[in-house]
Amino acid sequence: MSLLKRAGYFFGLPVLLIIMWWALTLGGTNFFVPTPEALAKTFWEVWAGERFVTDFLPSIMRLFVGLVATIVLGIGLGILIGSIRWLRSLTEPILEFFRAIPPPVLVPLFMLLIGINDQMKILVIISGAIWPVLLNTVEGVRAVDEVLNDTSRTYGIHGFSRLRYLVLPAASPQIMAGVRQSLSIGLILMVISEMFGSSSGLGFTIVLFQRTFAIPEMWSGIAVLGLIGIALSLISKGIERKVLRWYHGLKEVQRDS
Amino acid sequence: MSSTNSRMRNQRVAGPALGLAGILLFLLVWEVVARAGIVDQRFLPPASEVLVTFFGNLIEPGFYQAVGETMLAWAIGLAISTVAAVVIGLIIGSSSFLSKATYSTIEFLRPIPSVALIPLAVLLFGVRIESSLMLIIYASFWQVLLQVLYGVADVDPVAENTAKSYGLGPLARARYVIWPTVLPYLMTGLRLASAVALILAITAELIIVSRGLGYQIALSQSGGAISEMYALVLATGLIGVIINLAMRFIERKTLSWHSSIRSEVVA
Amino acid sequence: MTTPMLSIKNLKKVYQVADGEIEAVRDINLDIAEGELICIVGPSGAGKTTLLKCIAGLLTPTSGSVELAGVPVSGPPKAMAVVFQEYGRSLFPWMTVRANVELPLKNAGVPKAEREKLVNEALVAVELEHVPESYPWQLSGGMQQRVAIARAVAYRPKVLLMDEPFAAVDAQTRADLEDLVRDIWHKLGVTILFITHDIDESVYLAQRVIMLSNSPTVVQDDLTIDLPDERDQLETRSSKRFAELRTHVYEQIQLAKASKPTGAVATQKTTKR
Amino acid sequence: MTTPMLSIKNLKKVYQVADGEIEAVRDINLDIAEGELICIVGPSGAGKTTLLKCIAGLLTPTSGSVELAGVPVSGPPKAMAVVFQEYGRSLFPWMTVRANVELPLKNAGVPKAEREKLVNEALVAVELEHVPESYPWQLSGGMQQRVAIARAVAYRPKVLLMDEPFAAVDAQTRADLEDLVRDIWHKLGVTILFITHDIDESVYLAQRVIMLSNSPTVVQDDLTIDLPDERDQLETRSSKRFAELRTHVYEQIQLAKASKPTGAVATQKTTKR
Amino acid sequence: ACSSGTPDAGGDAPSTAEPTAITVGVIPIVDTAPIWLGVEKGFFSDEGLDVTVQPTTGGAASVPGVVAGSYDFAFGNYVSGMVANDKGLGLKYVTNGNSTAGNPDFGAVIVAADSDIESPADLAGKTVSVNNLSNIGDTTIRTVVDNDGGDSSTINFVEVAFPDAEAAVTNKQVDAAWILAPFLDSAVANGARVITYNFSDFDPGLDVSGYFTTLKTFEGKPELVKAFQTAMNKSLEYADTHPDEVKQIVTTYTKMTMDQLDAMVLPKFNVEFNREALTKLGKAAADFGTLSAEPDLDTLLP
Ligand SMILES: Nc1ncnc2c1ncn2[C@@H]1O[C@H](COP(=O)(O)OP(=O)(O)OP(=O)(O)O)[C@@H](O)[C@H]1O
Ligand SMILES: Nc1ncnc2c1ncn2[C@@H]1O[C@H](COP(=O)(O)OP(=O)(O)OP(=O)(O)O)[C@@H](O)[C@H]1O
Ligand SMILES: [Mg+2]
Ligand SMILES: [Mg+2]
Repeated sequence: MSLLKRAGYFFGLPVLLIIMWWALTLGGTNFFVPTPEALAKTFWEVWAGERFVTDFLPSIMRLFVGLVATIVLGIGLGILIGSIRWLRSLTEPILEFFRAIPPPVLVPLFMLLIGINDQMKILVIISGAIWPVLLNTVEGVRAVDEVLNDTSRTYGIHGFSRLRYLVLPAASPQIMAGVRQSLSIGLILMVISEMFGSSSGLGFTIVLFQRTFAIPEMWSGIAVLGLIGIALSLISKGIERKVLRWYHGLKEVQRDS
Repeated sequence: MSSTNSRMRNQRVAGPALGLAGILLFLLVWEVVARAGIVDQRFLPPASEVLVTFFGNLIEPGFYQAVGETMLAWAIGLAISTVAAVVIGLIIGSSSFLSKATYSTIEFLRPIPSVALIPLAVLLFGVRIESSLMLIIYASFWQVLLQVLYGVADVDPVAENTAKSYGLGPLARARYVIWPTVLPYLMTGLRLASAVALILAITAELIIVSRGLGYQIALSQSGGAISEMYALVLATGLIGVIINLAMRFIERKTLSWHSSIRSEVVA
Repeated sequence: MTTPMLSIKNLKKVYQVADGEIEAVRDINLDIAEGELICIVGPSGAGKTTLLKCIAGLLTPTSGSVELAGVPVSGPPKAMAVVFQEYGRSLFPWMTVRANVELPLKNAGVPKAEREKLVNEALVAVELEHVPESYPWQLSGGMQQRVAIARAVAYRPKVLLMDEPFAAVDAQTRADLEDLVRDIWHKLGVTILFITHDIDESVYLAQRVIMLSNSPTVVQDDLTIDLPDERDQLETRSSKRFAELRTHVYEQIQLAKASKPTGAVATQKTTKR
Repeated sequence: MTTPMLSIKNLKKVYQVADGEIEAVRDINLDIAEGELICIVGPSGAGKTTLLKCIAGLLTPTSGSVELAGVPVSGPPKAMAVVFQEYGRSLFPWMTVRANVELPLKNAGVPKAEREKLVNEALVAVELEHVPESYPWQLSGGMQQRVAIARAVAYRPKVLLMDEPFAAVDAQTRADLEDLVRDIWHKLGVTILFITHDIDESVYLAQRVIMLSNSPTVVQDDLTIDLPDERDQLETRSSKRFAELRTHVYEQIQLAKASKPTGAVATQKTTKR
Repeated sequence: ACSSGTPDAGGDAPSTAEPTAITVGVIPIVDTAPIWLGVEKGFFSDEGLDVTVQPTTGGAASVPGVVAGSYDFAFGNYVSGMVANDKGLGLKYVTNGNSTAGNPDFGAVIVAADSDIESPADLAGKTVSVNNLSNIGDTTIRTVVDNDGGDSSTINFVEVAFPDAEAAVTNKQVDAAWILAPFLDSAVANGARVITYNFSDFDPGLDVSGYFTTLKTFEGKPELVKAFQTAMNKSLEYADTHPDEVKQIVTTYTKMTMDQLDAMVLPKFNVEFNREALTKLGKAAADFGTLSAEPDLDTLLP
């Protein structure tokens, strides 16, 4: 695909939507919905300066650490839980229990146990974002093709080798689906974690803007989140293209690209 | 024959028993942490105390009303977002043009926290259930959508070619080939989304509409009724567990042919 | 002569792979009249499956054309049924045997009563009438393959493409199924294109045997089978003409195979690692 | 006689399905000496694959026992290689052909240089030396099957189980592979259990041919092939003794098939729908 | 426009047969007891108003709620209103809500028993938690610290919700916490020390919160506003003089117990706005950068 075509796909719909938004806000705007121009102007003013260093970068660091931990933990636990049936029976209800508890309620508990610091925020990110990776890994591991499984067994491929050569690759398409989900949820949790015991950070700033009715500024913060989301997704897609080359090849070639 | 049979029966019994053991273990750890003073009991009351409050709640009609209100918002929100995500996911997933054209927009919208949309929701729908529905739907929609998109991508080309060669049109293929392939992914998406929807239902009750479990939690928080608050959180978690049990049940019924379920039964 | 049922002109198919191209089919020209029964034989990796997929409209040729009754094929045409070589994966694991066979009919809007009749007939023909409610993964390899055959047969297509459909069944069943194919062909006047590795089978079944060269593939030979139309497993196979024909095909295949390599000629632009 | 390499006693396998039981194998008794080459033939759905999986320790028999060199088999034993009937699904789609063949060796800790030699030899033997870097899904059906064979051969097992390994390859390649199998057998003294549908093949390859009955399966006949050890595709196959033996096997198979049904005898407790 | 709570038409006459239905968004805390009490006492129906008191959990929903017309009036602190108007939202407070109780008060900055912080000036350079930044808490605290001779700009404010604040102080996660009743009283009972009652130390007559509506409603429906003001003021007066009834009603809409309520200091419920104190508050907020300019009290107050 040519670069131009790719850019067209990438920017086509967003541009269309912005034009629609612009047209809709043309005839007088609501206080809570700024015009595209106003937003663009604010965006630059708000995020180009000092905020970039004091709010944006620390948040991104925490997000990064949180996401890496999320993915490593999610895949690790997912493999364990997915391949050991009694462990699955043992842990499933309790995991489901934690999954259903809203982070805003869970956060005070973390504050109690860990304190008001970066570790707490990272833990909040992990506690919310781990589920898609975990669940998808569990399901992916459970669904390994029987014939492949038999093949590995007869060639004496056990333990770590089995993990490396069979389970992980076989589950990787589903794991990647989970990872992609977790990235954006991690971003959301980053915002939520900064709503408590915080005085800086991207999420904190957005919420502060919202509370002080700095509406265009708030939307600009949301736009930053969206852009980070796209960036994360592009990165994960890049990794996916490497890791799942065989998978996409298999699907595409047979589908006759 | 008898040996395999009894083994299978054992496992059937062992599953729930183990799950219960897991929960008991967790309660025990909680109790110890609180009793041993690792955390101040005023901030984290021991499990036993919370359980007493919890069971006390179970005989209050008001509790069930709150649960009912929360579950209503949850069910409506989840239903709408699932149906929308499945339909849109199947459409987008089956067309490479649409997948490419919507990619950037989807990735932009996905990480926007529902919490940040509260002013917009209130503005659009007022302080009513529709606002919290909007938040629930917004948050859980993406969970399902992404899973459906991956599921569609996972359709076996040989199976799809077979369907094509027998003249199955796009709709029939969606129904007979794509849908069953997507189903395992969808089930995962559904399980993710149902928890997210529950979380958002409660969060929305905390912040916008003052009803349901979330409001009760907020009330006990602002009133300093700590063990009441933890009892409500416990209830929330248990609802999550129950929802998951239901999902598992549906999954076992609908995916009996899938290798993940098959391996549980046979081997 | 009227327009052929299938007309393949200068067909070329090059697979694009990450590190280059693989020319699977170089140049195939082939006309098949309506109601013909043709067998295709060729070395493993010659491009038979590729050719079949192009005909079925599942692969777009790199160049050249495929026409069905004068109309260029761009997608899978209706009234064409395909039995895939990967029989296991072409059955839907989420449907029972019966549902698998029934699906194309249901989709084509065949009324229920008729559908049931067709499905039952087909299952009886492949001797699977006792397992209609089993799932494909509960069947043996040969049984799975027979389900795929039953599905194609029940569909009553105008053109039937079969890719090594009897590879996984035992000798006796194979003979029965061969007779079934000829029987259906006689009764329904369907055009059949049949890929096989079994030289005897090709001669026994076909009106014409097409031998393909090694990949990149061209038509190596086109042999008309002048055996009487009425065929019998014992008689026909022991006839002198049969032996002659099969020797001819065998020699051609050996010739084809001799032009190494078997499989792909990978004109890879870059060969990584 | 010494303890047999493989000893199967009163083997019975019943599959549990949602709505009842399917008795696939009823009662099989079979001893295989070390270094024997045995072929198993039987109707489609007889339970050959089931038997093989029990021997390989992949399925737990419902009753009866399998012993390998006197030791009961409970899981897949080392030094045993299996070529599965579902060859397409037994290759790792995320690995190249070379990596697929190499994996068991790597896992067994064979040093790199030796590994490379074994892999290359195996790929040459199945005539796939030109596509080591292709992925399995870029290969034709027959090529995939040959990769699976190469993997088993390169592994140098003591016991080699093969489930219709040549079903998807052309006649010429098949003949070559048959000779390859006998060659390896001679050279390495490996014990081979070979399932096939091709009666000629079974007689040509084996020292003993086991014929299975229809499902629920018992051993229908056990035929010692008294052909000279040195076999040749043209000579052996045209010998008189060969014809006699193949006729014997053919008759037994027909006998087996005659006891309908082909496939499962489903003693289903309840028959839903 | 989409709420059921909007009054019927513009020209409705109060205290006639048909009562006007209105919705008021309030936080379910002690501070809003007067309106619950007033509804119960019938002060609002006397004025021809059929009030639905709609609990909300904070400014996040109440301001958009008023702007969108879901609420006719809502309860909120004055700095929030000033900030909103600073951004051009056009809010108008119509009556007072609650005011500082003096010394002791219902809100204070506390430290752990063993803390070395003794006076407001010592807070300089320390970490202090407030529920929301850029709001009434940090504005008043900073003024108090500055007045005590400390440099308030060196304080590191962080956000911790009131229910979690005591734990944060006890576990040394913050040096001091701004905290309201009932958490204040239980914290003190457990040994925490009060450094400043920041509302009353800021100004002994500070009004903390009030009931607001939009300018549009204020100008477009003067009768409705008048009726609300009359009833609300009556409620404030009544509540101020009947603390026991206040406590009683609080137990109906919160989870507080009578014991908790007996232990805590109730806010004062003044009818008259203390313009002087509010001017000071606005100036402080502007000085600390919470507002871009001093607020125009004539727009903010009736
Ligand atoms: N998806 C693909 N990508 C790349 N190359 C492919 C692909 N499919 C087939 N090929 C190559 O094309 C050639 C022809 O393959 P094809 O499957 O048509 O052979 P075939 O004649 O059906 O062989 P067989 O009898 O073994 O099934 C082979 O060399 C194969 O490697
Ligand atoms: N997983 C399963 N669940 C239930 N029944 C099964 C299962 N696998 C096989 N069977 C049944 O067991 C019987 C024997 O199957 P098996 O695969 O062993 O036959 P086979 O001799 O290998 O046949 P083929 O030559 O066709 O491959 C068949 O009737 C089949 O339906
Ligand atoms: Mg092929
Ligand atoms: Mg088999």
